[in-house]
Amino acid sequence: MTATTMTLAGAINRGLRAAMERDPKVLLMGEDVGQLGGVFRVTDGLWKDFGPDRVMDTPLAESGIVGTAIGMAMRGYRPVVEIQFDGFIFPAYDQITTQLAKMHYRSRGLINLPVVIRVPFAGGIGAVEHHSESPEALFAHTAGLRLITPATPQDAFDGIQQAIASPDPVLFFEPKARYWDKGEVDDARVAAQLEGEHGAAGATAEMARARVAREGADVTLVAYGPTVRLALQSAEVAAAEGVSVEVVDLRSISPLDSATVVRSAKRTGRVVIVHEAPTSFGPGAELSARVTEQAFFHLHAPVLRVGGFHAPYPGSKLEHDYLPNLDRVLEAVDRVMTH
Amino acid sequence: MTATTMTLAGAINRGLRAAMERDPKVLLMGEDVGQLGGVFRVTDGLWKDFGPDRVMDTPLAESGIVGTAIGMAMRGYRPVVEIQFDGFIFPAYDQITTQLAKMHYRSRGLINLPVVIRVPFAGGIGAVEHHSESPEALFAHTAGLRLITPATPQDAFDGIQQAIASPDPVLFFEPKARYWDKGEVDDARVAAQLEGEHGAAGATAEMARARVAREGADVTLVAYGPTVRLALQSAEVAAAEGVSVEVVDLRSISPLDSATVVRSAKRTGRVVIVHEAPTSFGPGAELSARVTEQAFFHLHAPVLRVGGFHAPYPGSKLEHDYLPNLDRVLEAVDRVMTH
Amino acid sequence: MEAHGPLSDEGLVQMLTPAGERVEDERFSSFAAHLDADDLRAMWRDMVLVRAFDTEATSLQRQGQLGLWVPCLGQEAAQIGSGHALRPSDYVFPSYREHGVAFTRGVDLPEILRLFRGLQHGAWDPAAHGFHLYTLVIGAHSLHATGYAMAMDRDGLVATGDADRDGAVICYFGDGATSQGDVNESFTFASVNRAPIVFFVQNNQFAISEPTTCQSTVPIAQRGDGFGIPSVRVDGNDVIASYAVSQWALRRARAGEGPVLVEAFTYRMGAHTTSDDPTRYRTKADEQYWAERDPIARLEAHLVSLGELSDDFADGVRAEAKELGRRTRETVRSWGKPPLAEMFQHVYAEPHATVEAERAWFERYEASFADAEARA
Amino acid sequence: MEAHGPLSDEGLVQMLTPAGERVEDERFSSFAAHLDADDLRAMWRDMVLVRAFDTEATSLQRQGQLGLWVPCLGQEAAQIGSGHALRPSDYVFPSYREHGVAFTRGVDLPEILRLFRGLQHGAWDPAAHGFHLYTLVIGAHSLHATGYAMAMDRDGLVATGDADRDGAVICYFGDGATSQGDVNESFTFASVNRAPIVFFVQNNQFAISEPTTCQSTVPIAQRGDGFGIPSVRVDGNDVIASYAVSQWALRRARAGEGPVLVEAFTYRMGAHTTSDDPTRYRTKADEQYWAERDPIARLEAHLVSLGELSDDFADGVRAEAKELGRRTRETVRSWGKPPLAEMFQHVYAEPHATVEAERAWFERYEASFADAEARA
Ligand SMILES: Cc1ncc(C[n+]2csc(CCOP(=O)(O)OP(=O)(O)O)c2C)c(N)n1
Ligand SMILES: Cc1ncc(C[n+]2csc(CCOP(=O)(O)OP(=O)(O)O)c2C)c(N)n1
Ligand SMILES: [Mg+2]
Ligand SMILES: [Mg+2]
Repeated sequence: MTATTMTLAGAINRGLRAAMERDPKVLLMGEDVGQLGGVFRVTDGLWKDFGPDRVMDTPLAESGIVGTAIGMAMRGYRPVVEIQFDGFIFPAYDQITTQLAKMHYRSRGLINLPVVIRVPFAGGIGAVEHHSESPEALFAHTAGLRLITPATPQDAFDGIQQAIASPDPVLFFEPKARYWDKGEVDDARVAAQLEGEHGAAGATAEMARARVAREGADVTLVAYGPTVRLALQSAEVAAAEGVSVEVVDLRSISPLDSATVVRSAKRTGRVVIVHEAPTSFGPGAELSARVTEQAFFHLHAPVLRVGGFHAPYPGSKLEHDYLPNLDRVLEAVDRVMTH
Repeated sequence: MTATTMTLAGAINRGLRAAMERDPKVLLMGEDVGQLGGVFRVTDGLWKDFGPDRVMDTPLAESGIVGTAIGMAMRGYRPVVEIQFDGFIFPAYDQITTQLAKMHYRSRGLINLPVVIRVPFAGGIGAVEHHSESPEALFAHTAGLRLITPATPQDAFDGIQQAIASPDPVLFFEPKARYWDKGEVDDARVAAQLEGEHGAAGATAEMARARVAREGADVTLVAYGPTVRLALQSAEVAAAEGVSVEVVDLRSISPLDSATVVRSAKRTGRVVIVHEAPTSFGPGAELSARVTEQAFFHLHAPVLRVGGFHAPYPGSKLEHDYLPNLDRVLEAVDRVMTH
Repeated sequence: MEAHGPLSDEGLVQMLTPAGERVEDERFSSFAAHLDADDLRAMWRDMVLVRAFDTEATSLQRQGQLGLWVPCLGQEAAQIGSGHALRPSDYVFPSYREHGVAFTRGVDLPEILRLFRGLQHGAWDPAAHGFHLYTLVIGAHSLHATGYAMAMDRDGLVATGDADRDGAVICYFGDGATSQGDVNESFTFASVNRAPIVFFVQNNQFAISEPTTCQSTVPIAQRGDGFGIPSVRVDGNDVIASYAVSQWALRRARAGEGPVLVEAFTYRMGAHTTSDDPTRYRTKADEQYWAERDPIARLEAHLVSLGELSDDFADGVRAEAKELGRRTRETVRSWGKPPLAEMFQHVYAEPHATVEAERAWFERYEASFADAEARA
Repeated sequence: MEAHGPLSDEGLVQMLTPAGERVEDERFSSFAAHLDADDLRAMWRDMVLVRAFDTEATSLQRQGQLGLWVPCLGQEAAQIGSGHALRPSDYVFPSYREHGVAFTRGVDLPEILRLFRGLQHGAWDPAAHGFHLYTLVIGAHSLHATGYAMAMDRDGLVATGDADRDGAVICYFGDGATSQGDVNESFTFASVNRAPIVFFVQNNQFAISEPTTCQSTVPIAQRGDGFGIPSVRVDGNDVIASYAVSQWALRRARAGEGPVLVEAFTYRMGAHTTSDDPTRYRTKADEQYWAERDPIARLEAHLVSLGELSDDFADGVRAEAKELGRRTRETVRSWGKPPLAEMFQHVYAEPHATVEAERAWFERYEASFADAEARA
């Protein structure tokens, strides 16, 4: 094992590089991903080292980027598309939901589309409109897509490679406010997995699993991507107040590893879900519904959700009031603990 | 009161005509809505009577249709856009979610966009791919939009006029399999409402309310649009088996009138939700989560959902197995009744 | 017809007049020069068979055997002409009306009906025929075609030095589709990547009920120039001209000279689909005018005038057509309902927990009926 | 520069050379013939003020007073030239870099910074200025502009018979935006509706780091022709030519003669935004080349050569610029945090139960802290 400290953005960069070295069919596509290295520099250095044929600066058209990536995937390429910001994925919505998601089914399994769509997402970085959104629920409802989101450099490094190796289309949501968080990365693990007996199948299964990020007995606190750090902080504070919080990092939104959450819920009897996406019709709704369906008679309290409000993401001066924060998570933990 | 029997499609046609007569700013736009009267003939006769300036056959481009409708609404027009089929709304997804939904907020209330988007939706008519989808959850998550769906000719007639009168953008989902269902329509009610004291405000409030379609004591069965008839049939069969089922027709998906459902749930203690949309991350998830949050200690059983599967809508030979049907609804009713 | 509008016949390449007279075209004649009577007879045969199939499918729909049918009636010359210019090394992205092209790619025509009977959404093996599945979302496939062409280029299949090995993509769509953002984005991607692709627009003068004037104020072919894509308008009811122009375009693309836009000006002689009623939006006179320009009759007249259509041959083809009709009927009627399990198959390539859970539930649920029946 | 590529200077209308020499253009000179020295000085003043504001905004961003700034440095001539051709009866749809145009529409420049300080998403009353809000989703506003123009036409504001009353829409976007589906769909809608709209592309040669060659293989202006929209290329660093061409285009549109596409060929002298680092993708030499074509210096040289820029006038404008800078700083620093309640305001025009419930919860929640504090 060779553990190195790196940022989450750096881990994605290293993961992309490893994938490109492993498989010459891996291509990067997007706006400014080449010479500039992307507006967040996630693809930094790759254009220089792999050339413009493998790191392609595309025309400014998201539908076109995803649509041509589909065509290239039909010839065996594995395009990794960057959408510059969450709020700019919607021009590609039709290509993603009616084409990318459905081609495998439409072709009765004859066509695989191993396209990865990287989406820097969520807020908290003081950006202007359309640069802070959490659109994951708008994709999780569509069958045929996988959605994963890393919360740590290790998961970022592993996840991007698993996503690329997967024969299914994967939306890879990168919590941009966590890009500069550092962590240890063991770069041998995913390599062994991909080169191992189960290869891409194993990697696909692995990336779909939730992770218990902290054990606890009283409340199950579920988070993913941008809110995992907040959940861990909340657990810390709650512990000081005598409440033992188990933190589950979902890692995958589609499939949703509700089994891991249900297992935890059956022990704790109390569940709080925290995400940046608006609560109403958000990802937490599905998890809440499943946990209730499957663990109803173990619950001491209703599943609670802490998320964004049913309002457009506000100007950045208000974003920290709009987003879930420590106080709001603890308030929900308190509420479930009253039962 | 002047009650007339008409089909649901006919009721929308009459409602459009009434709205166009009431307000010269009301325009119809879409593919084939003019001379042809729309592929379902919902706009039949209107081109002839109001002329091509008010019933506009547009270029074949959904984003363009919605985008230009936004521009016209900025000058005080009230465009009613037809999307030919549910599966073809996605090219307009960016215009709907980043522009139509957010302009009022972005302009701090200076700009209203009273655009109505009519979407014939849901399945059961033996159609080819993309012609049977239920994408409502993909819009309900976005603040700034209202979503309503009628289940009866009366609600269709009233709803389309309320939607047009509302200052907010409204997605009007038309259950196409129910287009030919007949019912009595009182055409005076909505006229009185719109010309009454509260005018458009009252109409907007009214269209947001759920309706108890049948009273019952043991189970609350929630449906909307295409599944209301199925819910009523299920209630009938259950009654014969001694189970008293209350049927709630949501009518509005955004806002979701969860208060009406919660009220019912507190009485019955058991809730089943039935919709055609895929269950996973579907509309029922939000309702389930809210009912559980708000009525947890009144529930005898977990809220159950009956919906489409997490798979693309299948070839029409399989659609009646994919869609919720009487057996599946009754199975869920039985399951909640075991507690 | 507007003088300079999208329905004018300005600049149309023609090699066969409506009366079946062969005329030369300065730019394109050379691309059809090698066609001999056998080639022309083969094209005529293909058009006749495709029309027979098309007619049979319409009547199967009327009999309730199909949910829907999308006839290509009247567009046979554009499709068979371009289809004959294709080679196995090329790849086709059809829209949903290219049954004629499908035939030239070796797709067994009745198989197409699986789609329209509601058995499945895709009905043939695209790779086996170099013919992608139909795409019903207007224009969406134009981007796939462009990406596929870019990938062919990368794969060294273009401008190989051996003109017989080179390949290209051809992408079909309608006049209405040219309004879609996706199609215009394809033009940009194809142009800046110099992709080996031919965009083949069948301007059949309608998008359902809307005439082409709803989509453009100028001939559709003019669109290409604005993207730096050379364009040409061809009489799409003229199979020889359609062939020649496609040859030119494909050779250019295969040689690495970049994309081309071909507008084949034709007429949808039938309804948009079996759900459509064209009497609501066009006149009998218009239909009559175009009936006189029938692409099959035109080639037939030409062959007859050359003395190259023997009764034997013609009768043989007509018998083949009849047999195809019969086989189509029988094939369609032989199809049962697909197994329910197919609902859950091929949603993903690898297992997905939600699908697996729902499948498991469904199997238990189905089994419960079997159990109940067994007990009864 | 490619001979015929999108970065060539093929066909550029020019009336002022980089050295400030006035030259005539056969087609367009007449549209600038009425400009006198006062007019030119007014344009110079506007450019100087806008640049001062722009510079101040960049430094405020550096000081942490703004989250982001999007400079229009180098594009002043295209913006002020076209802006001066506008009338109150016209309506403008900017992209997000049109601070110069905003100024000509009477928007108080510091107000723009509300957006970039993160106070709100829209910062002025669009109707009051005939100047729509900025749109950050590339190209999305082009359709709104087209629809707005269609509505002006319906409202009888076009070709009224009184040229002074007629109005039109002008829509600004960049070279990168021309690749977006929406922009191309606008062209179609504008063309078939003969909408009174001028599409004004500022080709500043970059979409962030990507040169225009990533978006097109031919000059952007050529795009219009493919949609039946007359197009013209103008030197966008030449304020007189930009004015003249805009006059031509707007008069045509106002007179009901339909849409026009103007490509103003210019150069983004600064960074894309304050988050950008142009040294990663372009050379000093390139920047130097364009610095010598600075639009303000060019007009200044012209005015000086005419003896029409007195020290008094120039000093006065420079003082105004300084004052604008000061006022900008002070205004920005004076802004407090918006009230939290704004999160829930204007989500809908009429009450929405979900918003109301969340607002109520939030108020109780906020109040609980106040209570806790009061108790403490
Ligand atoms: C995105 C989308 N919008 C609408 C439709 C419905 N629709 C099916 S065919 C058609 C007309 C297509 O016209 P054209 O492109 O000219 O092709 P043609 O059918 O004439 O061959 C329309 C509007 C669709 N399939 N996809
Ligand atoms: C739909 C969309 N995709 C991506 C972006 C990110 N983005 C912001 S500006 C820009 C480049 C725009 O280039 P151009 O249209 O030439 O305008 P310029 O900034 O040069 O004025 C990009 C890619 C965006 N705002 N919207
Ligand atoms: Mg057509
Ligand atoms: Mg630019």
